[in-house]
Amino acid sequence: MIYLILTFILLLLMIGAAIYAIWQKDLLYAVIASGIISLLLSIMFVLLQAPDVALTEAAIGVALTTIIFIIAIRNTVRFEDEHDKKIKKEKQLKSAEQ
Amino acid sequence: MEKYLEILNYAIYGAAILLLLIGLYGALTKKSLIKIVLGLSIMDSGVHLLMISIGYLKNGTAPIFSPGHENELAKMVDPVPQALVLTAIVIGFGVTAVALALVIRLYKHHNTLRIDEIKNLKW
Amino acid sequence: MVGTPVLFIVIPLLAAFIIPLTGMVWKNSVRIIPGIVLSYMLILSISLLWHITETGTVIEVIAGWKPPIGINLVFSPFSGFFATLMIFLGLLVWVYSYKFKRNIDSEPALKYFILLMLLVTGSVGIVLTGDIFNMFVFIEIVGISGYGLTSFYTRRDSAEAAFKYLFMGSIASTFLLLAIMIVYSQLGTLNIAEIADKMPMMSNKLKVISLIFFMLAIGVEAEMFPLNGWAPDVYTQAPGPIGAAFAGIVAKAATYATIRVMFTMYDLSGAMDFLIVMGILTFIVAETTALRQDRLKRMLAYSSIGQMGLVMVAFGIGTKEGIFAALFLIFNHAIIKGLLFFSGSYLVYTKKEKHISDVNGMGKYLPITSVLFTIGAFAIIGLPPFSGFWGKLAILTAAADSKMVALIAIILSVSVLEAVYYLRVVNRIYFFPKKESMETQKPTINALIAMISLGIIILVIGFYPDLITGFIDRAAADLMDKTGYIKDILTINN
Amino acid sequence: MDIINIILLVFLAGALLTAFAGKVSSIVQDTLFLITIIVPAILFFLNININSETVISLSKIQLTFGLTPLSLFFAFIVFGLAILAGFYAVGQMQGKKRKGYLYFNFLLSIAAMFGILVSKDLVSFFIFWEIMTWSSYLLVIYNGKNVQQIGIKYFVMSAIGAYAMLMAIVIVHSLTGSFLISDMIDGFADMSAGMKLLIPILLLTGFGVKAALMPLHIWAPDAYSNAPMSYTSVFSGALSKMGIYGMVIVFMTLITKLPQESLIRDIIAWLGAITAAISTLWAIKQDDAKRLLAYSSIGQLGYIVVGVAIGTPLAMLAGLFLAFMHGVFKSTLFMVVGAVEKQTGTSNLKEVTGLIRKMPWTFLAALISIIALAGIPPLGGFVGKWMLYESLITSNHYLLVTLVFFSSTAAFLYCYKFLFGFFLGQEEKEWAHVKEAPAIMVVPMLILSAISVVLGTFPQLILKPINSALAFYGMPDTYNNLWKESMIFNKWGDQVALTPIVYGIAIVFVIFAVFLFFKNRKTSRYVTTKDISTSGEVPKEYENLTFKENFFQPFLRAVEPAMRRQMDKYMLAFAKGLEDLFDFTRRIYNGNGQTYAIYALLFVILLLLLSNNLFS
Amino acid sequence: MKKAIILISLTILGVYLIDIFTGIGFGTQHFASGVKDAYLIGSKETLRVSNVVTSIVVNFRGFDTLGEVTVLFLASMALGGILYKKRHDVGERSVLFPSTRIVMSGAKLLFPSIVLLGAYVFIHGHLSPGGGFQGGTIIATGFLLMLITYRNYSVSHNRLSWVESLAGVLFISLGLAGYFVHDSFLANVFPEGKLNDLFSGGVIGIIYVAVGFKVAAELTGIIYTILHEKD
Repeated sequence: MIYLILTFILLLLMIGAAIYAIWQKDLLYAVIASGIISLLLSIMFVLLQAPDVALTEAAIGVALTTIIFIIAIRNTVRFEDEHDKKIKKEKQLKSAEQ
Repeated sequence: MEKYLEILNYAIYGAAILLLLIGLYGALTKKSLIKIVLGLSIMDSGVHLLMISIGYLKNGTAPIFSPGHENELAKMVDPVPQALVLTAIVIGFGVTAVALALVIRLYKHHNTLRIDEIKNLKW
Repeated sequence: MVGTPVLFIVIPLLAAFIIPLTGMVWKNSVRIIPGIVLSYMLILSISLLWHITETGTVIEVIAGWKPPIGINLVFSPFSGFFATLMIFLGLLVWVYSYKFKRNIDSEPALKYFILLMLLVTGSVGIVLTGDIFNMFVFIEIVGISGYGLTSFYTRRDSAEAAFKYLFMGSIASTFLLLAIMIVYSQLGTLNIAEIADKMPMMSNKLKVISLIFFMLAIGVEAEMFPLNGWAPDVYTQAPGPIGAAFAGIVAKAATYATIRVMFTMYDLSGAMDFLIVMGILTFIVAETTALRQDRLKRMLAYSSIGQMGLVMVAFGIGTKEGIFAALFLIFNHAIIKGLLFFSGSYLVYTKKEKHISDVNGMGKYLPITSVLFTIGAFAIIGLPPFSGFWGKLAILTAAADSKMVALIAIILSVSVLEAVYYLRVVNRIYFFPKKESMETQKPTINALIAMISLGIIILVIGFYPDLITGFIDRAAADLMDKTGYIKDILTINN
Repeated sequence: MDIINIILLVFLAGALLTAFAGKVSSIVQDTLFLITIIVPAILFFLNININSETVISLSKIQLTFGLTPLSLFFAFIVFGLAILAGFYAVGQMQGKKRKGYLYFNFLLSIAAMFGILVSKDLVSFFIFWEIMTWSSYLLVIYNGKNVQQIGIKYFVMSAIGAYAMLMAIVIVHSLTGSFLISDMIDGFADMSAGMKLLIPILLLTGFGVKAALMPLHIWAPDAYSNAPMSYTSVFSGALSKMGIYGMVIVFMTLITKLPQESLIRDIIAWLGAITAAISTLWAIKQDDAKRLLAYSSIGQLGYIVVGVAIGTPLAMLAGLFLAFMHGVFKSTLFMVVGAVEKQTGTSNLKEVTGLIRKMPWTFLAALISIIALAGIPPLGGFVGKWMLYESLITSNHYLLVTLVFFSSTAAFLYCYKFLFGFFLGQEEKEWAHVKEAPAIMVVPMLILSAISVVLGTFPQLILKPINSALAFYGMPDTYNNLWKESMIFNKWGDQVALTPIVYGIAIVFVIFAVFLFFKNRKTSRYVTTKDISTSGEVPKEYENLTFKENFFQPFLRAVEPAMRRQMDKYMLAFAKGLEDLFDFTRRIYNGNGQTYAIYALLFVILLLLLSNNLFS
Repeated sequence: MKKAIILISLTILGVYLIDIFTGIGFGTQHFASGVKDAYLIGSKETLRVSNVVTSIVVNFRGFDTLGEVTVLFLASMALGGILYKKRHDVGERSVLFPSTRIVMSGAKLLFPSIVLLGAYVFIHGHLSPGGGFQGGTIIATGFLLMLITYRNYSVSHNRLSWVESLAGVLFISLGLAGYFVHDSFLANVFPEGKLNDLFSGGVIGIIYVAVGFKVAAELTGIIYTILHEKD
């Protein structure tokens, strides 16, 4: 009973985090949200009697994947719409010049 | 009450499928390369959850013979999906790492992360 | 006998793990060891191919667990034919690119050969394995080595191509997992033979849906029509010989997987017709697109996709003649496309863009390469007396025997287009004045060896197809014998 | 090892050796080339054995070779022309580039033609057919002029034909279980009505392409005029006859078993006649001798097709006789053009003029062949045409005979234009240095001209083999009844009666020609072509007022409506449209990786929605 | 427009998937007889490995694991190729955030215990949850911690290669030992021991240790390469 409700809450959180990760324009937050999904997922795995998988997911999904995403963001841009802003700014500059 | 809660069990399937769909949606609609990779990895998570929950047995135990409980074979959850997911997670990580390396290089090359602007190769 | 099927996988992996160590001591070992390993694999596969004509299919179990418990490798006439062909082509790619990279000391150049070797290994693994999840692992091996090889040249748009490939590949592998899981949940096994055996136990709905997911997953690698957007980019951006490797090795392995899944595992009646429709679509779209290309390698890539569509059609015909035709086409395609990629990349070697117009007048400067390209072009059009003709005749005969007259008409009319775009290139090679800015690069001796041996095979098979029809016949019979396959694997006594 | 295999091997080995012998020495190459043509011919003619059969068996397919009387007849044409054109080619290629290339493909196409003739099964027939196609393709693009248009056009048309044939072949195989031609003929009666109609139509399409039948002829003018002339003489003389060979077989064995027999015969005959008429008009319009002859070839092939399609014994005889004659005189004429082109550097009828005294032997060959072509009595062309007219009239094809007669008459115009353009007219200083072509080129022409003369006198020499060839396919014995059927042979008693008349005409003709020749020689004086009276008007310097300019303008103006619609243009427009369509479809691959992934999703969805219909 | 099509398609896909999976059912065994029981019994009786997942991963389906470590090996190799730079281009690695003294000393303290934990996890892979992958990953996270806190902490590339290669060779040679002794690749050549003993399962424990080292080295290599990418 309590497990069921706990599971349900976990699942809701997970979906929420997933939607947040896709919706969020700030890639860093999105990535952290996906790390949270992995964390919740590994708890789910424990609940589903899969401790081996849970360990793996915790180590790989939460730590390593998140970190390499963050490194990738460091090397590129942080905001999803950064490029659009750049173009907008260029346009504004151009119109200002004219 | 118990019966209604029974349906909650299927929530795991539902959530897993939703994760898969949300990830796929992100991968198919978002323009940012990193978002796409993120979507793919969320999609993978969904499938992993789905696989594990398929192998689950109600009131089952983990497939480990702990001392004193050596004879509970029938109660053990299916270990095969777990082994498969273990493999799949590691492979998924390898693919994600390669994908992100490609994203970094693409960014250097094109100075943008928008997938619809990275199309030198077409037709 | 030199060994057992498991060595096809283990020896290259062992070599791959050792090479980074030997490479620290002796730089050249990085190039040489893969060659040795590939030659060993070729010898092994040929000896096994002879061996099985006497003893029948060789089935090897891993870790001493009989199927369906353990993973098993199957070297049957059918899979052995694929494996031998792919290893042979892999060896030729190695020969061709032995001196391909001028500055061998640079680090990626060292990786090239390992990635190549593992690409071949993964493809051989897909073909040999008798376990569906193991196939998934090998598909991933092929995929990642493919991404690595595609993005090998840092200056081209190779990362873009690799990313598209990876994007499609990830979606495919996700759905492959899903499909495997649906099948496992119903049948409780991952062994292909046992799945095939138990398939009637699955409800029709699940069958159909899991088959669709399988089709999506394998169709991506097999370059099926709406899923093949990545393929031309990868063929174009990968180093020259890797185009040949993709066409001759990866696409072949994926086709094998398609057939194993659709033909052996599933017993759905519409599946074969579906394969014909997809194949024809792939064929038409790819060939018409190839007609309008202005880059040589892209043209070759689309042509290769189209040929794979034709192979799918031939398999879809489903009769023994159809499968015979498909295998002959596969053989031809591997050999001929290999030659075309090999020679084509020297014709446009020095140019970055690799326009078709860059081949203008090369007949004078690169005579041997040009003649070989011409032979390849004539062979792929299906002109006798080159080997391509027999494949085309076989598929048409098979289609006619199954009373598919419209299919014949479609294949033949698209073949006319194929002839047009290849002849345009050949005309350019011989009859157009050379561009002023175009420099030529003479092929190195090892590249010439690889190309000439392919050219000789095309001619020899063209004159005397019986050299391989025996093997192909046995392979086709082996594939048709579905119950035999199941029985062989499930009743093995080790 | 049968003689046929040996001959094919000799050809192949010879072709390969010849191609690379150029590295050793030019003379060795020439010698090898000639040996490779002559040796098989000798081997073949010494070992003619109609009944022998060779089988090369591959695991799936058996390739069967053997001779039939019909193929023997065509083999005469092929080998005869090949030897003569071979010698001619050696002369023509002296000091030119790409000699090995020409020799190699020349030999291969001869070998392929031979292979076609000795094939008794459809697969080897097709194999040799395709080898013939690509080797001739490589020669069509030989001079590198506009190859993307001309070459591709030739190849596409050939491929359409060949693939139509291949389709018929595989269907026949699926129905009869055998590739043998004899099995196809035997099993034809048992096929369903649809297949019965489809197979002959497909085969006729295949053969019609090579026979340059409307509307499949569009490749021919360009291809004939672009190949080197030494090859075109074989191309037009022998290779196009392969189409006729196939048509003869189809008409004699398959069409006769059809309920729609007369309809198909009429359609093909009309197509042939229209081809003849239209291409004759086009030939008249041409200023380039090569193109003129190319159109003329198409027209002549049209007659042959009419004869074969009508299919009465006399018409068949006429068709095949014309086929032989056409092989003889048209290759002579192409050789003449080649010789003139080699000596003057151009084949434009407006530029070259007055070569009669510079190249008398060439002129003689041209004259005789032109007379034969025009169908003027003493020479062979007349016999064939007469038989054709007669067969058409006796089989009540009055409209058809009018059309054929019209085009035959119109052919006089281009005949005259050709002869006048090169050889007659005033001599220009520009061509003063021109000499007669080397003997190795002239002698083949003269031999062929001699054949034309001889056959005009003794048509039975060739009618007899034709007769026995047709008898093989069950045609009633026509030859021995000829005087009952044809006027030309019978009104005066027997067929020999023709001979004295011909002799008389020939003697008068020769005497007159010699007389003119000597007379003109003494009194001639040089006048430029511009020096002509113009009714008081003063011609400007640049106006070329020779009447070679717009030679037959009034006539052409009269027939212009018939020529306005060009099949060529329609086909080109169609091809262009197709390419535009493909340009549109390739936008499926729009370069965006995400779109490809969306395709994947849609693929799955589509399959899911259709799953009930797809997999049941 | 595009989004609408995708949403509709995804909905259809979702409906189909939910339809299938509710049909399959949750929490029950869906098939009558499968390999599952063979694995459970085989693990207990024959291999004497108490963690069934481990025995599947290493022995029953050990070939998958071999492929899997190859995938990681390939990934690190492909990564090196993709982010390849000439030697002199390799500068200092970018640091995600400036680390304070507390973080630095904390990391230094934590590092040995993380590595130890990882080692424990893969040594006990056949007894308790965890194993080569998990332990290897944990060790890799330890190195990750050091790499991101210390600007000039470096891992010798050669040494990583050595570890990686030797571990791989060990894996394969143990498999080959089975091949030569029992004619079957990966077959057990050591005594199985007793269930729930540290030295049980014969070759499985050793292979898992090798896998642990290999995974640790490969993951560290991947992180190292990607961290050295400068913007």
